[in-house]
Amino acid sequence: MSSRYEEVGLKHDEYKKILEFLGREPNELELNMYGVMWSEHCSYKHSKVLFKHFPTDGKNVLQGPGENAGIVDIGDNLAIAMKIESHNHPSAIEPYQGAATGVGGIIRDIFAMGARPIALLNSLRFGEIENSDRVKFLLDGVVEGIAGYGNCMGIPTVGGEVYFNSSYKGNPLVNAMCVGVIEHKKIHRANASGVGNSIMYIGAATGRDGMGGASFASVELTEQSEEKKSAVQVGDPFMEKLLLEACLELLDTDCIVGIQDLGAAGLTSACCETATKGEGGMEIDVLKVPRREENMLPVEIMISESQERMLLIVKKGRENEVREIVEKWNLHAVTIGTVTNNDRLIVREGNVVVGDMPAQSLDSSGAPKYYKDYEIPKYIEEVRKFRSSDVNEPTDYNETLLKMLTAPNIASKEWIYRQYDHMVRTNTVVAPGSDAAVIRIRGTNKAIALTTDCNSRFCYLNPREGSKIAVTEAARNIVCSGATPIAITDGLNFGSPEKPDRFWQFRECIIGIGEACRELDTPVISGNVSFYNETENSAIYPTPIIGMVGVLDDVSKACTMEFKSAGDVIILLGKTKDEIGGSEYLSRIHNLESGHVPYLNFALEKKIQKLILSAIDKELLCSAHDLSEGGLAVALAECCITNKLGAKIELKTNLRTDIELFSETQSRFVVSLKQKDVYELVVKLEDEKIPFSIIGEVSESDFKIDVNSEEVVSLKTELMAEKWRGALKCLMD
Amino acid sequence: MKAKVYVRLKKSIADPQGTAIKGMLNKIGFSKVEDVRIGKLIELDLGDVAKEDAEVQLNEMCKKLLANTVIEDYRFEIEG
Amino acid sequence: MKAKVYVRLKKSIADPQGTAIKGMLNKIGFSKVEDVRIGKLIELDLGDVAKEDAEVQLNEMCKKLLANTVIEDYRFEIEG
Amino acid sequence: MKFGIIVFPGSNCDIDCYHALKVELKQNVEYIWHDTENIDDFDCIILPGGFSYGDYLRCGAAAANTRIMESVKEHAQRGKLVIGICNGFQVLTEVGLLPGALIRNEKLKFICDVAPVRVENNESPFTNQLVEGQIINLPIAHGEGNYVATEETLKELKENKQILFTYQKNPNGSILDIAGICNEKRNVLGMMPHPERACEALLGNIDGKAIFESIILSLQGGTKK
Ligand SMILES: Nc1ncnc2c1ncn2[C@@H]1O[C@H](COP(=O)(O)OP(=O)(O)O)[C@@H](O)[C@H]1O
Ligand SMILES: [Mg+2]
Repeated sequence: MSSRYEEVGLKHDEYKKILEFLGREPNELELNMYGVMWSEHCSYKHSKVLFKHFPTDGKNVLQGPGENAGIVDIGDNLAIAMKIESHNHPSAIEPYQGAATGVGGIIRDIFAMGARPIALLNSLRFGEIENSDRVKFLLDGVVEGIAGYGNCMGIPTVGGEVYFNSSYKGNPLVNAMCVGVIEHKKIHRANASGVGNSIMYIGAATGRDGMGGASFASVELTEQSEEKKSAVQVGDPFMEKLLLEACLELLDTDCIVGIQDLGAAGLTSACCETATKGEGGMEIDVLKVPRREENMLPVEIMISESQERMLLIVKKGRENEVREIVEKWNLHAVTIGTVTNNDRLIVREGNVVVGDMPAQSLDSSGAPKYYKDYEIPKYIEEVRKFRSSDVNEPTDYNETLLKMLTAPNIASKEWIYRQYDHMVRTNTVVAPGSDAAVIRIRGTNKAIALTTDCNSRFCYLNPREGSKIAVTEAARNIVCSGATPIAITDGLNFGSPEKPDRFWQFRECIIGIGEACRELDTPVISGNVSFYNETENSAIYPTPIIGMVGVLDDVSKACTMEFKSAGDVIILLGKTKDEIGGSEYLSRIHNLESGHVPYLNFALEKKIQKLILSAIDKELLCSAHDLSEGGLAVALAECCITNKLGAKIELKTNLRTDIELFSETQSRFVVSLKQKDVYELVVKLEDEKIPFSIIGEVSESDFKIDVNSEEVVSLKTELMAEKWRGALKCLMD
Repeated sequence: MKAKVYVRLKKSIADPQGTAIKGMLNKIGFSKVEDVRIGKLIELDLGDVAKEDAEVQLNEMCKKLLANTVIEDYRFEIEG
Repeated sequence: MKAKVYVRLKKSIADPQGTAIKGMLNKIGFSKVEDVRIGKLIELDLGDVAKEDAEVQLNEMCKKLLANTVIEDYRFEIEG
Repeated sequence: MKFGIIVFPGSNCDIDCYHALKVELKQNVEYIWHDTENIDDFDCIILPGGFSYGDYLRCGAAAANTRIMESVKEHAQRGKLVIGICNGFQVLTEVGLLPGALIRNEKLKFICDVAPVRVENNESPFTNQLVEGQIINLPIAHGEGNYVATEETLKELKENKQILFTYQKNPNGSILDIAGICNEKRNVLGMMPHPERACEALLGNIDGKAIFESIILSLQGGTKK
């Protein structure tokens, strides 16, 4: 039989620490509250020590990590709030509701800062989709859940990414990102200050659903997980829409001192976080909390993770004003407690005190912190033995290219984003389908660009370099739209931190992200850690998802990736090298996931990005697209497909043809421009000593690539488009 | 052989739809309504199968597709 | 007083959901299934009302909100 | 001349309609909160897209039972203009201002896309600036845009030329490819596509403008281009 503390997910030493804090044995309620607060999901006990590697401030950062969301300045007295959050385990069990409530949760984080949510993105990972009904079921449910929630809220879902890889077979990833806009002076924080101020509760009634969700996210998925059904909840986007409008209206008054959403660990977390950031103490009465079910125990009320609820810290005497506004939105606000200054979190059931703990001891300042041992995983040495000469060159490049274009990781994701209302609110200037989404900021001339990126195969082969590449690729996507990258949020999805090889991956990734963010001047302003993404001893690939935002001062200059007209000149920026290690080509065509990841040279990268930005600003470019999965050949095909144009490409190279076409060498872009502008661009490139080659021109409808004067690819764009567009759709319909 | 399957959210699971409809009913004049829960009614024509088989099949269909047993309960009636 | 309301699409109206589910059922091994139609099961707690009133009220609720009589039929059962 | 946009809890495209009319078409336009009773001031009422009351149970069903819809019915009876877009179309069929109903898309998925739409008839206050047979590209974004009606209703719709818009490539299974219809008196329009999303060059499409321009012209007393 397991001991009391093990049942709530705590270790012996942790229990001893609780005894010290309390000077006595905790009762059932208290023990459970420590259990959820000290779970990995809430306390970050295995990750916090490493966050020092992240740059978290900079001239534009108004709020770094530590609040519900990070905030970064975009000028004109406006700022962007953003955050990413995982909902992996709930989505594995109930894909629709798991994903839907994940979206609901991240939206609350944004409006809890006082920001109006303006865009959603999502980053998804599943096992191999071909021949897997399970994966199809999960993808179908997850996408529908995201759509169901976001569409109903009227917040456009404008981008994201999805990859399929067998490492996610038992443990899919569902990360949702939300972005909001806010005026500087309206920024709100989660703090309960002012002794005697009221703690008010609004939103859905509390039920037994979602009990212990935070702990559930902090263990590996097992066969028994199916029984953790109480962790599954049904989302109510309509309620959330009312909450959103009510909260934003409330925050326009001066009644509100602090605001906090009820997310993981429910009331417990909301109370102690606001208390410790404010006056220090709080007293609440569970009998005042609106409940959906009868005979709920105090512990159930305190740790329930029912959705669509918010906590407000309201100035004493202003409760009625709050009630009035809230009722206008068909909601009710009830006072459930008051702010105190005795540093204690006191839970009452009517007149009886049922829990009494030092507030600080519950939150991350009191929670244990670990710095685990790490060691290089054994596979690393093995995978690095790969050399390009180990694989044979394909004989038919038409066939090879088509096979690449129909790879689920490369094929069009239209089947997914067609289900998301990406246009609502009429601010979406660049919709899903290009590199980054571009959203106009009303009332200004500005726009923001948004993307999420992570090539987790690279992170598996080399976590440090792979995560640098993830940040840099995000920046490339932003830059291709004409925007300057300004900040990131990160969704760190890993296996168990208690296993040294997984912890090594985690540590390497953090260091890599930190380095890249310093190089590219994109501080980390918020993020989320999801550990224990493993089943039966096999962990997912390390997956540090990077959500990035950039600013474009003149929205009319937004650039997209597709070629615009026949006759335009195509230039490749950067130089292709023999770097097929970890490439999609190697995986798709040769069924290998090994090799060295491509080398990333920040000095060159920064030069090229800067040049592209200035070229877009001067309106020299007709299109810009970064090279990622599938390399040059796939990038060129993608540029042709949208406007059904062709290209006539002539490459000169010393490399083997497959390497030339599919290598994933970093810091490369394909741009197209009018003949008359070529000279100006070329002069700039030469001045900056940026390697480039003029590789061909846009044509009407045929896609042709010659390598060293020999034709290797000759396809109709229409055929490529059909295959590329149809691949995922075919699998799903 | 025809059958009716009734699918309902489990008691412990919140039913936002039902709650919203209850609110609406209260507002449009049915103030006494205390609770509403929304479920599904699925009518099937199973084709030419024996009654015993029908039962086995229905259970399987419900588990596999018709009900989401993580959050829903089901029951069915076979007709004739 | 509790009641159950059953709402179904009229026979003459195509049921895309039912058709899709039939297709899926056929695909996953229930090849004999000939027809599927999806309706709603609405369970209500009417509070403290007399049976006759309940009937009148339910009819009204259905017409006003619970069913769209242009495309749906309804019927109800009052319990107890 | 004044446009009024009704805001239900859960309306999402109210703001989009407002911007299209105010900024792009320079019209006098106001929001109308759903518990307002008197809407006499307005010449054209817009029921915007979104998910009124969450669209729980049935799209538009809850909104149809609000007090303001009584006023909208009176407004329509007096021959004034009403336009329901997407969710607004669903509300209009639920209250009976338009015949038929909208059910789940044939493939059951929500669809967000741009659809080529054919103008079937331009003798209405909503289409007088368009040409019959003209194809315009309009954004669509709905999960339940599959129009259904009885044979009898369809016959009437055809005879009275009430079908104003049809899809070129039917996205949702809608009968007769119907994308938008008006009532017999031709002063109430319901359509699934979103003209308000196609009024601004920056967003890449201004095909929706002609519908609002038609309304403006007819409110000014004009009939044809
Ligand atoms: N899950 C998703 N949700 C929304 N949009 C998506 C999703 N997956 C991919 N997309 C969109 O599809 C396009 C292509 O994605 P991707 O191949 O990941 O681009 P890139 O390689 O430039 O990062 C992008 O516009 C992206 O936003
Ligand atoms: Mg890209």
